[in-house]
This record gives sequence, C-alpha cells and structure tokens, in this order.
Amino acid sequence: MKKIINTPEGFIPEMLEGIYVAHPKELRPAGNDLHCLVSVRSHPGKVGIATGGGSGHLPLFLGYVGEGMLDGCAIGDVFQSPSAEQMLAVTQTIHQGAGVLYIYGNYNGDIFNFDMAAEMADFEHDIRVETVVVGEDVASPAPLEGEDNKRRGVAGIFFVYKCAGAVARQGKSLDEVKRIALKACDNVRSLGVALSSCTVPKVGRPSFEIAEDEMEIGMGIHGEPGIRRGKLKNADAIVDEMVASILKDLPYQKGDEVAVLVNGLGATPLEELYVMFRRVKQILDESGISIHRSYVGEFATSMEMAGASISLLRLDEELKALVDAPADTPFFKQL
Amino acid sequence: MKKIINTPEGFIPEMLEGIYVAHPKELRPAGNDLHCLVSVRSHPGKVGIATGGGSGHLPLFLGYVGEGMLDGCAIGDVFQSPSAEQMLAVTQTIHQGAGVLYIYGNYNGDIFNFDMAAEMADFEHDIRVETVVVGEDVASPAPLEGEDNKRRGVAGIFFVYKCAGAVARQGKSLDEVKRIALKACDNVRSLGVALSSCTVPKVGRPSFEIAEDEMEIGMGIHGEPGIRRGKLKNADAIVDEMVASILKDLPYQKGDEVAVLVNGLGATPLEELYVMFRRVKQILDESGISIHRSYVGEFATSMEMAGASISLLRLDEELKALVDAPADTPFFKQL
Amino acid sequence: MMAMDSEWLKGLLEAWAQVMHKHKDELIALDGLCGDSDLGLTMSEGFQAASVMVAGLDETDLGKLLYQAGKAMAGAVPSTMGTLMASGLMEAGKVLKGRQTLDAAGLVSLYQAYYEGVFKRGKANRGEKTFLDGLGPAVDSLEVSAQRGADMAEMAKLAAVAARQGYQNTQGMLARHGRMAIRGELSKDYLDPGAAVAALMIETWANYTIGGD
Amino acid sequence: MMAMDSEWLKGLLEAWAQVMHKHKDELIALDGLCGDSDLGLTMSEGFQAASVMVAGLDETDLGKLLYQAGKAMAGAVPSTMGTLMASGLMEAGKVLKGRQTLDAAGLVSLYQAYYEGVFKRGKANRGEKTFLDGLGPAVDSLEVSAQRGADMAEMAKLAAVAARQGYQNTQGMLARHGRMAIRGELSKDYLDPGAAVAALMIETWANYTIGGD
Ligand SMILES: Nc1ncnc2c1ncn2[C@@H]1O[C@H](COP(=O)(O)OP(=O)(O)O)[C@@H](O)[C@H]1O
Ligand SMILES: Nc1ncnc2c1ncn2[C@@H]1O[C@H](COP(=O)(O)OP(=O)(O)O)[C@@H](O)[C@H]1O
Ligand SMILES: [Mg+2]
Ligand SMILES: [Mg+2]
Ligand SMILES: [Mg+2]
Ligand SMILES: [Mg+2]
Repeated sequence: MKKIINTPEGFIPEMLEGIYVAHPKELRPAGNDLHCLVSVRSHPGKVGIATGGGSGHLPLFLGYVGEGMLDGCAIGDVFQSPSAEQMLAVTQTIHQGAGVLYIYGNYNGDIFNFDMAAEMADFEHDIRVETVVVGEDVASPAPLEGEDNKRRGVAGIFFVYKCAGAVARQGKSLDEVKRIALKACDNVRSLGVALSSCTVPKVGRPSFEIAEDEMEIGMGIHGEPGIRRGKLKNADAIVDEMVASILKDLPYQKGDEVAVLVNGLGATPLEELYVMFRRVKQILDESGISIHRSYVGEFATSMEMAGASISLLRLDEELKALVDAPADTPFFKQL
Repeated sequence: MKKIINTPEGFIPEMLEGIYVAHPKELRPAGNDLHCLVSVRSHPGKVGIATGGGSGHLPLFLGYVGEGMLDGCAIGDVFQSPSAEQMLAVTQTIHQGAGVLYIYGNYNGDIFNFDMAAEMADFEHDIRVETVVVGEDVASPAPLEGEDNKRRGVAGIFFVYKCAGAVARQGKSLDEVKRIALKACDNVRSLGVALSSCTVPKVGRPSFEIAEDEMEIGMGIHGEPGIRRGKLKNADAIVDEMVASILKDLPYQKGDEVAVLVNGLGATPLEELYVMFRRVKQILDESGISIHRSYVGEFATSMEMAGASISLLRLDEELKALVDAPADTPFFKQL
Repeated sequence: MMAMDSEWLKGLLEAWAQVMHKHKDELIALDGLCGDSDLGLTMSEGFQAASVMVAGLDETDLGKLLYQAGKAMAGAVPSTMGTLMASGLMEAGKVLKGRQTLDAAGLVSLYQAYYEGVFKRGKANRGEKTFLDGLGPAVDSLEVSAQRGADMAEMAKLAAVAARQGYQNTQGMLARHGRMAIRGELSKDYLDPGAAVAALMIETWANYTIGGD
Repeated sequence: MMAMDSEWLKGLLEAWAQVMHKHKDELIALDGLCGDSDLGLTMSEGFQAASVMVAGLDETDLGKLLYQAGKAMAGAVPSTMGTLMASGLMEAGKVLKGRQTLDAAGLVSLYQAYYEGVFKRGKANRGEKTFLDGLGPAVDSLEVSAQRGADMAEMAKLAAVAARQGYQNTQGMLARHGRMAIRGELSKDYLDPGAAVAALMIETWANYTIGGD
C-alpha cells in the first residue's frame, strides 16, 4: 500500500480537516462532526438537498455542496455509510422551511441509514423528507415492472444532483424537486471499466486482483463484480462496448440530445479520458444523437483505481435548462 | 503498460481531437494543426500570452487557455517539445496588436524552440515577443548571481499564468505583463514527491524504477532525479520536509501571505492531497504565514504518476489582486 | 428468575456486548468468506456502545432504554448489520415504551418488535439468507412456547435451539441481500454471518435467563 | 571536384540523411546510455525532412536552400538536437544568402555559421560535452587549412579526422547541458551522442567531396 497518509484511522478525519481549511468560505460542519458538511450559504424557503455515502470517491460526495447543487452531505469512513444521526444532523441544518430531499446511491448501508434518518427527522423534528435513490449502472439488468431497482449508483448521480440542485435553486417545491430528480434518474445511464484496484487503507491490500493485461467492464466503484472480465482492449473497442450497453438500455432516437460525462476513477490520466470522449462523440454522431454538454474529468472516483466510466443523460428542454444552469461548489463550477 | 489508448502514435492526436470536440465553444486550432490551441475569444489590444511544452501533463498546458489566463498553447508529443513553427502559428494567431508573452517551463527543448519561434515572429511577422522562463523547483539549488537558472519548471507555473493572465486581461502593456510574470516567478517555489512512475506510451515501460516502500523527494515531472530517495514516510513527515525546503528558499517573515497549490501528479487520490494540505496549513500557521487562497487538485500531472507537489506563491497586494481575479478556462474556473 | 426490569435489560445488553466481543474473530472470519470482514468489529463495537449508553442512564422505562440503545448502536456502527440491529432495538423501544417490567408475553413482543424493526428496515423475507433466518425461528418458537404457557427457562432453551438451527439452515439458501448476494448461486455454499449473530444473541439471552434462575 | 552549387548542396543534404539513417540504431543506443534514446530517430527523420524539402525546391540561392532545410528540420523534429541542427542550417542560410556557389572560403563560412547557429541557440561552450565538441575541432581545422591554401580534398580529410578526434575527446568531459548533465560526475565516463552526429556529418561531407573528385 503506497499512500500519502499518516494512519489508516486518521485518513478520513485528516482529509476532512484539510477540506475545511481549504474551503472555509464554502463549507462548514453541521454540529461539531466533521463528517457532516453543509454549505455556509442558505436560502430561506429553498428545498434542502442532502446526499451522503462512504468516503474515497472525491469529488463525490461533499464536493458538490454549494450553489446550484447540494446543501449538505454526510460521509462515512472509506466505502462505509455515515450514520443516521450524522445524516439527521445535516438534515436539520439544511432544512430551510421547505423540506429536504435525499439523493444518494443504491447501497444497502446508505439506504438503511438514510431511511432511519428520514424517520428521525419526521418523528423528532417534523421535517418532511423525500428520498430519491440513484441506481443507473447498466452492469446489472434493469428491474422488471414492480421489482426493486438493484442497480448500483455510480457517477451518473452527478447529473441528478445537477438537475435537482438547479430546480431547487429556483425555489420550487419539494415535490417538484423530487419529480426532477426522478426524471434525471429515469434518463441517466452509466457503465464503468476498471483496470486496477484501489486499496482501502484499513485493509492494506488491493480490493481485488486483476492481471496486467485484463480489464473488467462494469465493475463497481468499490470493486463489485462487473459484466465481464477480459483482455484489455484498445480505447475505441472499450468505448464501443460501453456506449452500446448504455444506448440499448433506453430507447433513443435520431435527433435526441444528451449530456455526456466521461469520468476517471482515479489513476487514469485525463489524456486517456479525452481519447475516450473522442470515440463517444464519434459513436453518438453516427447514431444521430447530439451532445448538448459534456464533462470530462474526475467526478466520482475510487481512490487510486485505474479506469473510467461513461454516463449519458438523455435530455428534453426542461432537463437541458437545468443542466445548463450555473453552479458554484468547491469542486464544480459552471458559469 | 495498462492504458486506455488505441496506439502509442495516436495517443496525443486522438486526445487532442477529444479536447476540441469537448470544448468547441472555448478552443480552436490555429491553422489546421491540432497541436496549436488558441482561445476562440480575442480582445483587440490585449497582450497575447502563449505557453507550450510536451503532452502528458493535463490540465497543463492547454487547459489554461481561456479568459483571464492564456491565449494560446502549442503542445508536442508526450514529454516532447512542440516545434518552433507550431509556436509561431500560435503566436501569429493570438497577436492582438500588443505583442505576445511566452511563459513556459525551463527545459532545453522548449527553450530552443520558443527562442526560434520568437525570432521568426520578429523577423517574419514583426510581432514583438517577450519571454519568461519558469524554473521554481527547489529540488535543484538556486542559481548564483549572474548564473543561469537551472531549476525546472513544475506546477508553480500555474501561478505565473494566473497573475500574468489577470494583468493582461486588464489591458496592460507587454512590459507590464512581463514584469508581473517575472514577479510571480520571483515569488513562487515548488517541490514534488513521487511514489510511482508513469509510462510513456511509445516507450512502453515505466520511466524509472521505485520500490514498493520508497519515495523520491524532488523528482521532476518527467522522472528526472530528485533530492533524495528514501523510505516512504507518513504524510506529515513528507509535507514537513517539502515545506521546509520551500520556505528556506525565500525570505519569509511572520505576517506574510501566500497562495498554496497542492497538486496531484496523476494517480494520487484527492483525499491524500487534502491530508497533505491540512499539514501545510498547520506548518504555515506555526510560522505565522497566512493562506490567502488555496488550490488542491490536479493542476500539472505526469500522466499516471503517483505523488504530489506543493507550490507556494508569496503575495503582496498587487499579486493578491491578480490571484483573486476571475478566470474561465476549460479546466480552471474561478468566480 | 430475576425480574425483567431495567437492571435486567442493562445486564442483557452487557451480556450481548460480551459475547460479540468473545466471538469477534469468528464473525470476522465468517464475514470474510463472502463479505468485507467487518462484522466482528461492528457487532462488538455496536453492542458495546449500546450497553455503555444504557448503563449510564438513570431510566426505568424499558422502551426508552431500548430506543437509546438502538440510537447508540446506529451512531457507533453504521454498517448494514449495525443499522439493522439499531432498527430492531429502536422498534422494540417504541413497542415497549412505558413499561417498567416484562412478563413472558412482553418478552415475546420484545423479540417480535426487534424482528419487525429489522424487517421494516431491510425488507428481507424469511429464506433469503439473512439475520432474520436466525431470529425468525426463535421468535416462532417463543410464540408457540408462550401460547402453551411454558416457563421462561424452557422458552429460552427452545428458542436458543431454534435460532442455532435457523442459522445452520442458512447454508443452502440463496443470498438475496447484501454483499453475499453478489455471489449468486455460489452463495448457497455458505452460512450467513448475520444469522450467526442472531443465534449468539438468543443463546446468550437464554444463558442469561437460565443462569439468572 | 564538383562545383559547390545548389545541386551539390542538395546532394550533401541527401548524403547526411543517408548516413543518419544508416547509423540510426547506433545513435539510439548511444543516446540510450544517459538520455532518452531518441537521437537516432530524430537525426534520421530530421535530415530526411531537410533533404526532401530542398530536393523539391527550384532554387539556386544556397542561403535560401539552407534556411528552408533548417525550417523543415525544425518542424519535423523539435527535440534538442533537432532544433540545434535546424538553428545551424538556418544561420548558415542567413550568412550565405545571395550566393549561388561556394569557394573554399565560402565552405568554411558555411560551417562557421552552422557552429554559430548552434552556439547561439544552445549557449554551450567548447569542452562542455556537446555537438560543438565534435564540430568545433573540424571548423578550427578548416580555418587553418584554408589559411594555408590547402585543396578541398585535403581540407576535408583533415576536418574529418579532427571531428572524429573531437568526438572521442568528449569521453572524460563533464556534461553541462541536456539530459546527460543530470548524471553529474558520472557523465565523464560516456561519449557524447551529439558529438557523434558532428563526426558523422563531417566525415560524410569529406567522402562526398573526395568521392565527387
Ligand atoms: N436486507 C437485510 N435484512 C436483514 N439482514 C440483512 C440484510 N442485508 C444483509 N443482511 C445481513 O447482514 C449481514 C452482513 O452484515 P455486514 O457485515 O454489516 O454487511 P456489510 O459489511 O456488507 O455492510 C448478512 O450476513 C445478512 O445476515
Ligand atoms: N546546449 C547545447 N548545445 C549544443 N548541444 C547540445 C546542447 N544541449 C544538448 N546538446 C547535444 O544534444 C545531444 C542530445 O540530443 P537529444 O537526444 O536530441 O536530446 P534530448 O532527447 O534530451 O532532447 C547531446 O548529446 C548534446 O551533444
Ligand atoms: Mg487522480
Ligand atoms: Mg488522475
Ligand atoms: Mg460485512
Ligand atoms: Mg535524446
């Protein structure tokens, strides 16, 4: 394990200390718990949006707390859910009179704790909470009618934050913000490819083994198994496979518009992400789908994992306007 | 070599294609050469600022072409200088009537080519060109009076772009923009630490060997030897050593203000950079130096190298205002 | 047999904390086969936190004590099982709120509520290879015993056997929840670590009940 | 001996391209000892580009041809040596602008200007283990030969010996420029790859001159 840290135990608390001293004008802790980050700015009457999850995914989650995106975030230890009480502390702090929307990824621990936090917020503090769970990773099959969505939430959650954050900033109601978040979920799909593992500091060895000439399509951001493991192919072949899986998951037609996110998992250089983006553009051109807006970079990582994910958000006029809205957070600024 | 690329030869051209299709509203090629990137916006009467160097350092160099920063950039193959003609093409395109300032890192190939480009610009096109070569890496000793500066240019060049870009945007003269760039050079110092090597695609094997429990303080961004190789220490000890070397290189006194850049070299997670930043803040607090502004993230990388660098820019009121000025480039936005 | 009052409850939580501590490595190993090896840590830390919390409370309301124990557990170990155990305790707290002591029926409703709390949170059904496959058979057994008026010691003994049996029956089940579900068919070969926790809880309560005779 | 006109110059550039191609692997290996192994590639590609460029020009002005050869070299191989060779060619071009043929004095000034161009660009002094330690002794020799009125063939022979000797003398010198300088004292053990290029250039010109007798 080759990391610039002091101790595995201190890793996340010290990272958080660093976050607060680097962004004193943007973030503050709710209560005295550094794991509960909220925006310094508030807008009375605005729906509060909270997220949360395990650490190790920067700039996810806390990096999107700011104007036009999220109001607060609770984070746990590496890949571990924060507690319901931490979420509750965030919820209480960001409630600005119009209720709170939780947006988070489809993981057991997060669901259990956010549900508990929502109950506490309701029972103990009369705060109305609504929940949108994001699961857009096409590595697992789409849920059948009436079944639970078992898909994991990966980098596509960025688009859900973006759209919901923009509509909340307009002062819309909790129901309306939730409708938009669900609409973003309905229209976003992602798929990742991993080339190497990350190492959880407290564990001290790589989360999974993968040979020098292998890749795994569809691997999860904590190393969960993907669709298939195979020989490392060239960039175009990888992107072709990924985009094909994404496109066939939603009905697309000629003339559709999308927002694209090519996301690095941590160790993959930005240069490679642009090589991938180039191919995404070629494929979409061929399919008659036009790119309204694109994002290339690290938006949701797995520490030092090598690999990348592609997310597409299918747009209509309503979502387009929300994706285009300005945002100003520590890690994401759009003018 | 585990990379998401098609061929080593295609790596940079395809990366560039990706850049242009991702940022069509911000960047365009000068002439028909993708290696010559210029801003789509121009401001008649403004001093043009150009930079350039080898590829493999994204977001350096081309990522800073935009409002309040640079006007154009010529880039070569991985770690290889662009040609003088490419620099000349950029120079001609960004000349807005007030001359052009070259700001680039202290490397032989770049110097030779930029010098040649400056001569051609003068002889062939009557464009006045001035040059500021950035070499702020304290891994090599400071030049003696009258000697050439042999120090390499590393991530601190970001601050030189920032200050010069801001003053150029105010419509100041070429001499004035050069004075500011030199002033930023005088006040910026950097030092890096490498934990693992990157691999140049055309070479196909790591640029240097480093053991699982080793680090190299002062290693250059192409793998040039550093100050010392030793056992990997903990984050605080590493930062202590780095900041001590930086602070002793310039006279600092209690009450001084600085801008700080903690820069990831590529594979080091953002979490670790914040652990480092936390320690930088502690040390500066103890030394009575206050942080006016801080940047944490990937600003100048070596593809998938693991490691980080720290840069400090000592500020006075003039530089403070320039560092604070807004900027809007594909990779760096400041509101 | 000691009265089932606040002192009894505090003792029970302490006994649970001790047994989880004692079986820490075993649970770590069990969770390590298909999971992330944290179960021993989270269960010993979580029950420890719950026990310490109620030990310090000057409170005789069993419901309030259980609720606070649950909140302490939730704050200490927000893992899957940590949150589920917290949900069980908190639900039991809600149901028993206002009671200072329990009779046999009350004891049964404690475990029923615990089951219900875990079920509401995790939405797993019996047979899906979870904690509930350990606790469920024990609750069934308690209900039957109570109906036929068995004494506490007998109720406890039978429930402990049922829980252990339930745990053993998880081998062969297809996991539908949590990390083990990722293994698909392969999961059938394994015992469920969460159900092992249920067996330990019921056995410990049984010993505590009988030992306290 | 053939007249030193534009055809002669085109032939010389072609001969240089051929020799760099022939010695490509040798130069790669030499540069690989302390550098980045690109010298064989850049020199063969660069002189090839220069040669192809002038071959296609309908131009008799030697200065203009040399300048264009330099620009082609610069565009093709912007490495250290590529840019230095381009600078040499372009400086020679500036100095010889307007001339259609060269006499012995003109030939000497071509190499003097080439040296000057490389020197202005790279600012290396003699003895600092660079290309100039190969070319420098050859230029010195040419100056002396011209002064005493030696014929072209003799001038060429002596210059080739001087260049080769200069190259060999780089072993023992401390590198002050480029990648080899990073090695510090250790650099003394090595021959300088750039100086090897100088030796090849002068030897090739000598053979071209004598062979063309
Ligand atoms: N939905 C659920 N309902 C009840 N128990 C569950 C559920 N999901 C998982 N479990 C139990 O949790 C156990 C694993 O707990 P834990 O180690 O805390 O999970 P993780 O570390 O993966 O978060 C499983 O053995 C299973 O008994
Ligand atoms: N300042 C200089 N002046 C003249 N020659 C130089 C100078 N710096 C380096 N050289 C020559 O360049 C040679 C290396 O060239 P090259 O392989 O192109 O360098 P790199 O690949 O490091 O850019 C050295 O052997 C040396 O002879
Ligand atoms: Mg990274
Ligand atoms: Mg990176
Ligand atoms: Mg576990
Ligand atoms: Mg070389």
